[in-house]
Amino acid sequence: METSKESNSTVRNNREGLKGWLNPARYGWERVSYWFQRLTGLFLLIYFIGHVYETSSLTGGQAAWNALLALTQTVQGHIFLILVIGASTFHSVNGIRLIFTHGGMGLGKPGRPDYPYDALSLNYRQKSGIWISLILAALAMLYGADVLFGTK
Amino acid sequence: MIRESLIMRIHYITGISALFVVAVHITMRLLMPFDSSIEYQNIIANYHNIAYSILLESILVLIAIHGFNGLRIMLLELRQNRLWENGVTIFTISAMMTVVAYGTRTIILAQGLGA
Amino acid sequence: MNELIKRIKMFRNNHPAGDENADNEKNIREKINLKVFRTNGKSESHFDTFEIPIMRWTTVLDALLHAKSYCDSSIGIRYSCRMASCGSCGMKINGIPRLACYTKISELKGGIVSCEPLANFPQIRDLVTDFSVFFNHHKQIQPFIQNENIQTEDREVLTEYIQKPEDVDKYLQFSYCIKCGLCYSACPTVATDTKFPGPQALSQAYRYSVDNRDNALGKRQNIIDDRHGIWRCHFAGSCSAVCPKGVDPALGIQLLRGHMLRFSKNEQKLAELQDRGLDKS
Amino acid sequence: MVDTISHDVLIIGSGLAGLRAAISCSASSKNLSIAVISKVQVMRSHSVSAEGGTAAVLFEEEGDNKESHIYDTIKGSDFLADQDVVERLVSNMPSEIYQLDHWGMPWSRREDGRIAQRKFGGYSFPRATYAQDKVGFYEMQTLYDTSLKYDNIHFYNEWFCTRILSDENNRFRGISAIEMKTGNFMIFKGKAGIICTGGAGRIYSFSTYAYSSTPDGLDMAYRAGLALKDMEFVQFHPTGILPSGILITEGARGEGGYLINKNGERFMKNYAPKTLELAPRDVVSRSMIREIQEERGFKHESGVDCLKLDLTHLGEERIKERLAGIREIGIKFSGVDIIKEPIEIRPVCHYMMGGIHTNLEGSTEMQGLWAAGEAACNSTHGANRLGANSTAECLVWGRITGELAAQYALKNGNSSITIPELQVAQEEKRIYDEIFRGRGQINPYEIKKELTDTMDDKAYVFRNEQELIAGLKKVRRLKEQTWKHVDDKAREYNTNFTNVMEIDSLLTMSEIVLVGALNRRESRGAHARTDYPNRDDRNFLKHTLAYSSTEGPHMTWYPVTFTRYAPVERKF
Ligand SMILES: Cc1cc2nc3c(=O)[nH]c(=O)nc-3n(C[C@H](O)[C@H](O)[C@H](O)COP(=O)(O)OP(=O)(O)OC[C@H]3O[C@@H](n4cnc5c(N)ncnc54)[C@H](O)[C@@H]3O)c2cc1C
Ligand code: HEM
Ligand code: SF4
Ligand code: F3S
Ligand code: FES
Repeated sequence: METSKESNSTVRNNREGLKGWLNPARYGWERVSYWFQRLTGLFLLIYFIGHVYETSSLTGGQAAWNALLALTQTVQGHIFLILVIGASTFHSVNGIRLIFTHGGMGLGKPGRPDYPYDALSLNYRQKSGIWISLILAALAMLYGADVLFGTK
Repeated sequence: MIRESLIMRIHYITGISALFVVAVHITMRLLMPFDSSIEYQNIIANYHNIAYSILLESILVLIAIHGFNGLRIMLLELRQNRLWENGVTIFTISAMMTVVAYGTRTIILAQGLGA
Repeated sequence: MNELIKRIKMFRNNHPAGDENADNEKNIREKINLKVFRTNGKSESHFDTFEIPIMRWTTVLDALLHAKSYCDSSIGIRYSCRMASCGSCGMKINGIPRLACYTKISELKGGIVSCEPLANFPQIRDLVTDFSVFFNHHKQIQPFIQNENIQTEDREVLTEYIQKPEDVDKYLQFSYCIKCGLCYSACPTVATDTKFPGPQALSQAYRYSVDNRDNALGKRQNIIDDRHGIWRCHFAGSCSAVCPKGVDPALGIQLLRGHMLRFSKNEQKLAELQDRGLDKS
Repeated sequence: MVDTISHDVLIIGSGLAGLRAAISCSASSKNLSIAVISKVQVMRSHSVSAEGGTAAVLFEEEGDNKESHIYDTIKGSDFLADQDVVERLVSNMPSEIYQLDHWGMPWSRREDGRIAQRKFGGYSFPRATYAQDKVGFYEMQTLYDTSLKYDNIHFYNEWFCTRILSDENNRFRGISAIEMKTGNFMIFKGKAGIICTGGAGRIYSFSTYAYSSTPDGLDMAYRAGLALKDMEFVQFHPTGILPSGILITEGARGEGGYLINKNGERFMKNYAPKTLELAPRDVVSRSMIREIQEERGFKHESGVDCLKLDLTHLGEERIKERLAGIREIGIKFSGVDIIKEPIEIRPVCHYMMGGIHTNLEGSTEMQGLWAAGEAACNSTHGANRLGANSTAECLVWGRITGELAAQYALKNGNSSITIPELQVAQEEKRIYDEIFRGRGQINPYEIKKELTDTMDDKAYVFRNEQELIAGLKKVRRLKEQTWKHVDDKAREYNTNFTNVMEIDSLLTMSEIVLVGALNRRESRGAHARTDYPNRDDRNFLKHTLAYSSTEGPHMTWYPVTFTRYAPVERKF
């Protein structure tokens, strides 16, 4: 019934829950972008906190710094750093795309939709934005790998 | 209460600004071979440069705001009741301040360290 | 050459398979298995499978109604127009929200078609879900023309708005919405955020706000400028991907947000009224 | 004890008529509480399917005039329309169009920004006001959205009404209904009621109607002792696609579409040389069946005879702009892109001219009860409705009845309502003992299939005594079989239960249609008898009324109101 109370909407009401965030493949590239943006955002936040903690060892003098550095100078540490590079590249490039789209730019002008209704907002400009972000992230990771592993 | 549109505007601005400052920050790492760029002496030298310290501080603030706001967004979407929502707001703001304070402490202390 | 074209045309005439797949022929099967989600809305749930004869034009709704008529009359299902204009028959078909009457079996792959109730809606029974929260979100955004300079009460009116076709085009596509809830079911934010108005309601807020007969953009913005409001859309685009009517709710939401971020100026000129002093005889 | 819910005004049905009534009722007084009760959710009613247009005289300065709209309607009706009613319709319509404009209706516009109109069958001026080809849908949306701003309108979505309750003085007292979500049987008390339950088109298999368009409302009224008027007049729309019966709007011909036969010939020139495809629907449908009988039709792959509608010459842009909806329908449901090829079509059950007997004001024979929209028969359409006049009728009488019901409820503000317990008990017995716990053996859905196929077969475009009698016999036999039972014993959302109640009403209505058709030994409008091929004004220029009695429908006649126009022969 329509007159149901507002309080109703705080009930969980059979929501898909976190499961709904997963399985991005069902709905196309934009959903993949959504998913990656979140994951990379979270990942970067964790890295950021870690990084602030890491650098704070400076205050403990050279020994402490080098001890921590040694931790990151391992293969795992390098892989982690490469992931950070990839994540931040994707997140930044795609983030800039998102800022534009959130402001309604680059989506086209609404008009009469014709059958078969391909959504204007899911256009190729946006899709290529996502692909470019992914490709740039991959390139950045390759470059990072080259810097980290290659010089040795 | 602050309007959500204002918060989001801040989110976008901090995001974009962070991109620039981080770019500078990373370029500094790449000006010399990466390994030597993170040697203790070089780092401390960096910190003695006031302009660079300001840059670091702004990275700290911008990313903390942006990142913890992002976290707040996700947590708000997870669960909707007053307790949780207030908890999320308090938690993200205090976590943000803690990280900023902790990072600032490093920057200030590093100024005083000798090479 | 002409011969060839003629032959192609003949082929098309014999197999007016529609646009979806030219190799439709391969998809013609005599029978399919229809898997239907069953629940009494409370605790248990399971799938029942029915074998249904199909034709080229059989839709999932046809198949379900066949099952209801001849196999198990207790299947709970909501339907009305069978021509994709009433929005009753939204359900998850092979995992994706679609309209049952708008999905031909021949468009689906494989010999099994599974039907489940829409996600993010409380279940009432089998494929039937509760839309009250969804309708309520729609109501919250005040989806009606508001214009304090104009008489909009129910009274004899003999004035007409002058609205150019290009003014109509600004909002037209958003008024295609049949309130089927598919977008609501696909949106990842709705999946967890119970207070988020959802793509349907938000795109309707845009639809009414860009109509140049209305001047309540600011009012509606206030309603949705909230923690759980329009900002919780992350442009995942799934709403537009599943919308059967080309509404493109994601577009409406982003454009509305553009106004709120002042990225795009609100240069809308209110439509003019013209008197039609028709003789009343 | 059955629970009761009280409101001042009860509106049954949330189609165009119901929503329009709700708004006008609410606007009449903020103090009334209004219930809109419908067996489907709002915006799911059959009205959303209306495609082509709504008739109104808007361009008097460009040559249109009300007189002409009135005369076209009366002539279209084969002079069976009540002329005062038609005048009321025509004079109220322009305001309704502008009213919708003020409420946000996306009317299609001309380049100068004014509301656009297109040609429609039977009109001597293009006066079908349109919004692409989704007129009914947009009207429903506009009315529903507008109704949301009135706080005193309460929607009861998915409540299946079963009976009208009245007192011994034949005054309306309320209705009984089942809340589908829970399965609870409840009573609505109300001072005034408006029945807007729409048409009965599902008595045919091949039908443009939504599955929800079953005659429950008509049946309710009939059981409550009210008369049903002119039920034998069933409109067959020339262009329904195969095999589903989904409609291709008359707007397609209004925009310039051709009807062609097997030889590629525009055969309408042989039947209506002046108006061609745009003759009234009854004329076109008959011509099509003649073509098919004379073997100039096509065969659809489902084995059904048909003709084709050719729109290819209109060009892609025009079709996409004005006929986007039917292009979609063609591609999706028929596999034909109308831009590229002609589409197969066949006359299809589309509208019920008949309905609950009401007067000029929309009041029924019961005090405090009105009827509006397709469920009502105030005789706007007589023996044949012109396209685009039905949504118009829904709007005009929605508004009128809403206002009158509001006034009535205000006037009787203090009288308390007692529910006739006996009727409630009888109703519970009918639906629970006879139907829900019925002992029938035969599958009700088979009964429905047989019934609707019989109607398709025996009471289609052309009728004759023999076939009608055969049909009637068949229907009565089906009725007598023991089929009433509900296998599904659950309470919540039991559509098996509601389906069986609907099938019950289908049987009753089919019988009335057949008896009425037998009684009318003439051909008039949509009712064409091969054994009485001419119109017979001496004996049959009158309405049919059917009352319920123990031996089936009891038929009587009712006079037609004339004001200015004497009957003449129709030529197109
Ligand atoms: C395909 C199609 C196209 C059309 N195109 C046009 C057109 O272009 N122009 C035009 O003028 N006309 C057109 N018509 C005709 C017009 O659409 C209808 O006559 C009109 O919409 C009827 O509206 P209504 O409000 O009377 O009934 P409906 O819209 O049918 O509504 C009936 C309501 O009653 C409710 N109801 C029924 N039984 C019960 C019950 N037992 N308990 C509770 N509620 C119940 C239903 O749920 C529904 O809400 C078209 C019709 C069809 C089929
Ligand atoms: C460098 C430039 C950056 C840009 C342009 C940017 C931009 C964005 C944008 C547009 C969003 C999406 C918000 C939304 O969908 O509502 C976002 C989310 C987020 N960002 Fe960033 N960001 C940047 C850097 C960072 C960094 C360095 C971090 C890590 C600390 C970070 C953490 C997050 C988080 C946690 C989210 C939340 C994810 C979500 O809401 O879906 N961002 N960012
Ligand atoms: S926007 Fe599209 S998917 Fe969403 S309710 Fe409207 S029609 Fe359905
Ligand atoms: S799917 Fe949801 S996140 Fe936004 S773009 Fe659509 S509303
Ligand atoms: S039944 Fe109306 S949309 Fe499918």
